[in-house]
Amino acid sequence: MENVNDLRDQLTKTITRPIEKIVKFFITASAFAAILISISIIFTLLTEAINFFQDPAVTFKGYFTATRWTPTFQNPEYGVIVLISSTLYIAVIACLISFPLGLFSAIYLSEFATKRTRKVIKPVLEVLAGVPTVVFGYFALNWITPNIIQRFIPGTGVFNALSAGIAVGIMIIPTVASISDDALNAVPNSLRNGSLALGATRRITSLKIMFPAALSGIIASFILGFSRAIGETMIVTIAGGQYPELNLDPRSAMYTITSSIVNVSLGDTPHGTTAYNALFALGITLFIMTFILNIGSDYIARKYRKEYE
Amino acid sequence: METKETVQVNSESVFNVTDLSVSYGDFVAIKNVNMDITKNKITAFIGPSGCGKSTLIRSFNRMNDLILGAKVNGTITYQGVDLYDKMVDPVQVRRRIGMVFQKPNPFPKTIKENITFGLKVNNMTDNMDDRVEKALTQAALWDEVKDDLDKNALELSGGQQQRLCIARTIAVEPDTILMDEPCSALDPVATKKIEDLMQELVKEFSILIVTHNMQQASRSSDYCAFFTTKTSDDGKRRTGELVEFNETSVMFTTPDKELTEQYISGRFG
Amino acid sequence: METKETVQVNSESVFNVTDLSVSYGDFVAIKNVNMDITKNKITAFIGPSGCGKSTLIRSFNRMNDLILGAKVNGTITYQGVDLYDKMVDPVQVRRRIGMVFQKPNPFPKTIKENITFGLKVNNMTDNMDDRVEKALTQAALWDEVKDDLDKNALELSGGQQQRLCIARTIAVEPDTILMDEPCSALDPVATKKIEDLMQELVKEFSILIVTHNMQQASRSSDYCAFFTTKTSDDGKRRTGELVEFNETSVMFTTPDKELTEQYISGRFG
Amino acid sequence: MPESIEKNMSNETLITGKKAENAIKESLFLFTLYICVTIAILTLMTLIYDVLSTGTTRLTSDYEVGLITKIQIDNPIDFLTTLDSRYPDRAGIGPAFAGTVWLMIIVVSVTFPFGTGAAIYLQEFAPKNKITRFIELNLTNLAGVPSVIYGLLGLAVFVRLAGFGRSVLSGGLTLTLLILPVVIVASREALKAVPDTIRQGALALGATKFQAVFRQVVPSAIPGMVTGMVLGLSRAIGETAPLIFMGALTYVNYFPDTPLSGFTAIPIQVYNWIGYPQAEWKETASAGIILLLGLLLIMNSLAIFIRNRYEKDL
Amino acid sequence: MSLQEKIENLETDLHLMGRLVLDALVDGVRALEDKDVNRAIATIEKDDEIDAAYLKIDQDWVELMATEQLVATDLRLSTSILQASLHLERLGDLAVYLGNTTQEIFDSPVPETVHATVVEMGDLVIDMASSAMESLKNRDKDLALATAEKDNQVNRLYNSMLEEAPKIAGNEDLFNGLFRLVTCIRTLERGGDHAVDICELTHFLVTGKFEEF
Amino acid sequence: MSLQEKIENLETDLHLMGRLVLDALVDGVRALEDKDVNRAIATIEKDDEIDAAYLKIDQDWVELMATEQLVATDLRLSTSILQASLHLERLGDLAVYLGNTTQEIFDSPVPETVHATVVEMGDLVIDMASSAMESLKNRDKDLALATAEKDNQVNRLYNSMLEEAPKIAGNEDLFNGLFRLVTCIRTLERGGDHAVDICELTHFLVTGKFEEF
Ligand SMILES: Nc1ncnc2c1ncn2[C@@H]1O[C@H](COP(=O)(O)OP(=O)(O)OP(=O)(O)O)[C@@H](O)[C@H]1O
Ligand SMILES: Nc1ncnc2c1ncn2[C@@H]1O[C@H](COP(=O)(O)OP(=O)(O)OP(=O)(O)O)[C@@H](O)[C@H]1O
Ligand SMILES: [Mg+2]
Ligand SMILES: [Mg+2]
Ligand SMILES: O=P([O-])([O-])[O-]
Repeated sequence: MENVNDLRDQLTKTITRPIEKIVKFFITASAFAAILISISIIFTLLTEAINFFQDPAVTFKGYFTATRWTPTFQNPEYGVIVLISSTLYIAVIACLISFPLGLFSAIYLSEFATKRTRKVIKPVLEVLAGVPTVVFGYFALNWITPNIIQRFIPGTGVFNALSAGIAVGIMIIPTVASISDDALNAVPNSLRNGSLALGATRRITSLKIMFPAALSGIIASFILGFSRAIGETMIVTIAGGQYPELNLDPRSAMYTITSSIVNVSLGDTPHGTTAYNALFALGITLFIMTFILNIGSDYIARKYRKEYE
Repeated sequence: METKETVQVNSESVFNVTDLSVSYGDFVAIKNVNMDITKNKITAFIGPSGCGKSTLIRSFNRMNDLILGAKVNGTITYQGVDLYDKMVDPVQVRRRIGMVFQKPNPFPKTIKENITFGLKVNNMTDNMDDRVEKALTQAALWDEVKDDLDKNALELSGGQQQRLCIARTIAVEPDTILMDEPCSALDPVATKKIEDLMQELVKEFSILIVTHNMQQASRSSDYCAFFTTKTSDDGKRRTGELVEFNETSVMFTTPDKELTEQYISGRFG
Repeated sequence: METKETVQVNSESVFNVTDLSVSYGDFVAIKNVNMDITKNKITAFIGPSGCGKSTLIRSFNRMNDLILGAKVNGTITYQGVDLYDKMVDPVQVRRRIGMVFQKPNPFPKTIKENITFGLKVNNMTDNMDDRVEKALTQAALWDEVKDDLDKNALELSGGQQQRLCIARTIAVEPDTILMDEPCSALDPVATKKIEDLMQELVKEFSILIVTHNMQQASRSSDYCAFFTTKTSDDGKRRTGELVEFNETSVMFTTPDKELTEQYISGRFG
Repeated sequence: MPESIEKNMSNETLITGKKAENAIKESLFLFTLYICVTIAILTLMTLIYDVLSTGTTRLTSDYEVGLITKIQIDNPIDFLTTLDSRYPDRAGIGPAFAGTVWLMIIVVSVTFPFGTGAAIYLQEFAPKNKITRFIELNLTNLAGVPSVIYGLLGLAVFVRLAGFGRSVLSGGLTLTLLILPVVIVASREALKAVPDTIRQGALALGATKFQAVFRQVVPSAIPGMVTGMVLGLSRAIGETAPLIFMGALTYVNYFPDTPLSGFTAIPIQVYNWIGYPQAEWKETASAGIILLLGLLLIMNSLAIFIRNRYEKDL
Repeated sequence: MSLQEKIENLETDLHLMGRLVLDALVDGVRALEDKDVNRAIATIEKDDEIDAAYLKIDQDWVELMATEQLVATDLRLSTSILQASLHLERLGDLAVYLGNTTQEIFDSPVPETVHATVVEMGDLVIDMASSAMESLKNRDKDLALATAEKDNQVNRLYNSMLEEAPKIAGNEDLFNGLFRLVTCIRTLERGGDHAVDICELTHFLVTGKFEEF
Repeated sequence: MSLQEKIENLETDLHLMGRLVLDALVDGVRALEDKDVNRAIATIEKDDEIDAAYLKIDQDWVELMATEQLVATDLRLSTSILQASLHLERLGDLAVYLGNTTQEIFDSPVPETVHATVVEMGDLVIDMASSAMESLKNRDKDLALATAEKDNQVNRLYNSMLEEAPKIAGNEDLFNGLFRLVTCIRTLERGGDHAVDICELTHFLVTGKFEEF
């Protein structure tokens, strides 16, 4: 039997390695870099946006009440309401497409598909999720508009909100389907068995048990999808056109926040001009909108995840 | 309910299993099972892991239908009706033959809704409140939850959850309750409660229970079936087989088969 | 190893626990525990769920340090050294006092790597192959895996995985092995193997085991500690307490406390 | 009740039941689901078919690379190496392809260490306090910030503030910022998927926290982290909007040679081509898209491959 | 049936058997006292019932032990029941022996003193057996101890009888009766021991300790 | 210790106790035969050892039952061990009684025939007890049955003895010895029963059935 003091010596010797300290410092710094990114986003957007509002031509009131967005015109008007309404308009179209299709696809995948089918469809949806938006834009412009919209709804222009909305919707389907599917899959299989064992049919099981159990996850997927639609840039830039006035006709072109940002920046606006600053004003507007949605989605998703942990 | 009370006295059989085999694809999980399950008795299935107990018990209410590739050969008749007849609707079967699972699986709804769900899907929407109370009372849970029927079922303790699952199963008035290791996720105190409950329920229902716990089988069942895995001569296929089916008291004092004796006295493998 | 062999004969205590309480934040999980754990014996902790058995056993190798908010009051001395002395390095403590968990948790690496990992972090890099063989042999696993040392440990059966976890624990030559419900994820056959193994290991190590299975405690331990949860007078706080600590044979034939008797004979709660 | 009657009752309820009525509802429901899935899948098929049918002609026909060299090429690979052109049938995607490769190299070399490092810190070492929670919230939010906003950020910070100008470096760093949150989140998920029992097992053997993390947890999570990295990259490859702010849209007909060179990238080039009104450019744009999708497919397959192997292990 | 019920049933069965045995003992002693052959036959016939009760207890006991794990008081109780049933069974044999003896001697003369002593001892054993069972029923270890002490009386009577017997033996006609009664006395002495053993069981049940009284 | 080992130890202990009891019986019978007071004292002294063995078996048995759940053969074996130990203990008492008797009669004359019969019965009981333990050890139910049948011989001897005894009684000097020996005979008859009971245990162990032989 060893001596108590020997034992104490053994138990108290602590090893320290400098390499451990260096690595730890590095990874800690990396994590804090995330905060840095956020701060710089807000900081840059804010400073330039403040500059924007300092231009006498721009008024806060005008920003929210004017009905035209024409920063590069001779008499620029900065009615952001035009952009916001277009953005929401297209986003709503996208949601009308993507929510039912995404959700039902998710229900099919998690409740009805055989393992084999699932193995095929799931990656296909994932690939769909990875298709660059510029491709969807091309698709909207060169296929949806001529082959669907213009064929069935005569009088639509080459650039129109409907086509853009549909393309955005298609783009979001995988997001909605995949997150909803995850939510449904996170519901323990035992609930499904429990319901079936009570004599419920599969339809009732999926609608009355699985769907409610996954509801918060599904809602989170909807919110996230909506946020994506709002922030989507290339599709609306390519296929949505640039109609800078307030307008609610889906057949006509519209001007979303994102496409106006892209267009203004394409116009080779020199640094410091009001048009340049307008970019950032729009940026912060968009940032706030998506920020609220993202946080909301995250909050709801977290809440439901707790239930089964 | 009245009909059942009168039937209760005679000890006829409720299931007749003849030459039953269940396979998953090419793999025969359990084969050549022949047994008669007696009405209003507790029949326990015991045996080493993987011998096909769960597979077998799932074939009593056609839960195996839900598993891809699962195939049942042979016949199980339930009160004279072949459960695997083409005309038989598995959904109806499951209403008559309830099932309780290994892990308590209450729906993430209120206590009451957990019970009314089964009632609704079975169109038993009359006197729902009475039925809820009756089921909870039978499951020995009423007193504990009667003031909290609108509480989320997930807030109950594990043992209470399992009793709730039993309550929702008996609410739809099945004849038989299948239980696949219903206590393995519970501590001894909760286990005791479920076992006591089983003794109450067996007066009205026939109970089939799979258990890993030999003590549980010995102390709470009337009949006991011991299964084991036989390896084929070439050592490739491992198939579950019924070794002995006997009264529990006989099985644990004077088992017929050497293998049973080895298993129940812990000298197995 | 030789020192241990010689020590084995006398039955001195390896841990002295004095007035131990463990809290999580404000919540006192277990309090006022006093016990001496005897060397080269198996000591079992039993009691209803939530009475703090896991909490207590984790404080023997300072695994509680890893839990946020866990706070240990009172003293545990290990062979005379206060384990919670500020100078004591928990990493060193854990090397001397090994732990085996409820679910087998082999690293997702080869069988061999599972064992060499512990050796490496403890700078026991000489004769690694011999050490691996010895540990596996002691854990009664060598014969089953000696030809597959490079197989992924996750391909082993549950019982084998648990024995591998025991092997990697004893490979670093601890004095004591803590086990928190080591068999609860295993079937009876695998459980039997682990219990047999414990009887072998106790010749060389002191063993502390938490178990829900009263039979397991009764058949395999030398000493037995029974804990329960006491509810405070206002019914708000529930704290674990040691009710009785006794030789197992005494505990199960003539327990000192009425509460113990109720628990072990299943009349609890 | 006599036994025979009861038997009949069971027969009745078990066999005739309400199966027919149920069956109609069931199949209607299932039919709806099928339709939805089919539409979702079909659109993708249409998209790909459309792109392929227009793009392949451009890729397979023989053509001359007009202005620069007079070589006759009959190999679609050359589309990758030749420069852009004012003539749709001669336009190659060379500089854009090179730009994309440059971008990827920059993105990987910055994202991987920072992304995995941050993930390891947050998942394994960070104390559970408000700051950590704040960082986490930040990350979730950053992952959802529209890419144009990263473009604005890159414009303000890298192009102007840091003075990198409208260069491939600015572009790469902007894309890095864009996918960093995604990679961190994915890497964290990979770490989270490593069961806690592994950590405890290592610590219980007397490993230090550092050893437990870097010798057991991280190696187990590496496949998941790599998968996350690949998926992040594939997102970066397809990004268009932020690069517009980096001047990538201006006519760039040379290969970037330093990090500070101007550049263009495949999606930008495609966007550019889409913008031309002449119908022939559609073919060229489609060819670019085929290339883009091909790259993505390869990366996705790689990710799926790694993930499948990894899932089998754990 | 719950464990509790099973043990209770077993204990009830034991005490029913106890009653049977006590009845048989009373019958046996009274038959011997009164040289009542009918009662003797009744005593002997009771033995089948006693044996049946004994077998049932053993059978149920084994079933109980096979299906339940008993510990502490439950275990001690069930052990006591098993052991006590064996003692009762042998006390039943004693009653039969008394019955048999009655049949052998009813028409022969017996030495009065010896006869009286046998009856006295018989009553003593009945009393002891009854108290012993009582102590077991009530977990009354004081009663058990008091009862066990009565065995001294039995032994004293027995020894004095053995001293006496040779002296009485004058009349050869009495010899048959005398010898028969002497064997009864020996048997009764053993019966006292069985009662004491049951008292020991009470002690074991209450304290968990095996001790020879 | 594993369950297996624990039961084996218990069984070993039982057979050791059996040896002790058999030795005591042999000593007792031989002492009586030879009127060997020293051997008689030795016999009586052995009883403490026997009682100790008995207590240990009971104690270990309770511990075993408290800590392990026994079923089937294990359970039947351990039950048999417990019951057999009780029978052995009482057989030990028998040996003591023989020893005591020897002390009482060593210097008095005894009727030769009765003396011889007692010894014969003693040897028979030794033989039966030994075979009974043998049958238990070897799970040999045929031997058990054969052994149990030997009890008829004991009973025959006993009954004939009881018929004989009154006739012999001529010499008053012999009376003391005679009565003492008669009680021995009664005790030995009971001893035969104990051996039979052990045989029943063998039968139970092997077949699982309780049956009266
Ligand atoms: N869905 C399935 N597909 C393929 N094989 C399966 C499936 N379910 C079970 N098996 C196999 O069938 C055999 C029997 O499994 P089953 O689950 O019925 O055993 P069990 O006796 O219930 O075991 P346990 O006691 O571990 O629950 C096993 O070899 C198992 O691997
Ligand atoms: N990390 C933790 N934080 C807060 N409370 C905890 C934590 N771990 C355990 N507890 C609480 O401490 C008490 C004791 O828990 P512990 O896990 O030690 O019980 P146990 O006896 O091991 O129970 P079981 O038998 O269910 O494993 C319980 O009330 C539990 O809820
Ligand atoms: Mg199973
Ligand atoms: Mg625990
Ligand atoms: O019944 P006994 O032979 O022990 O008197």
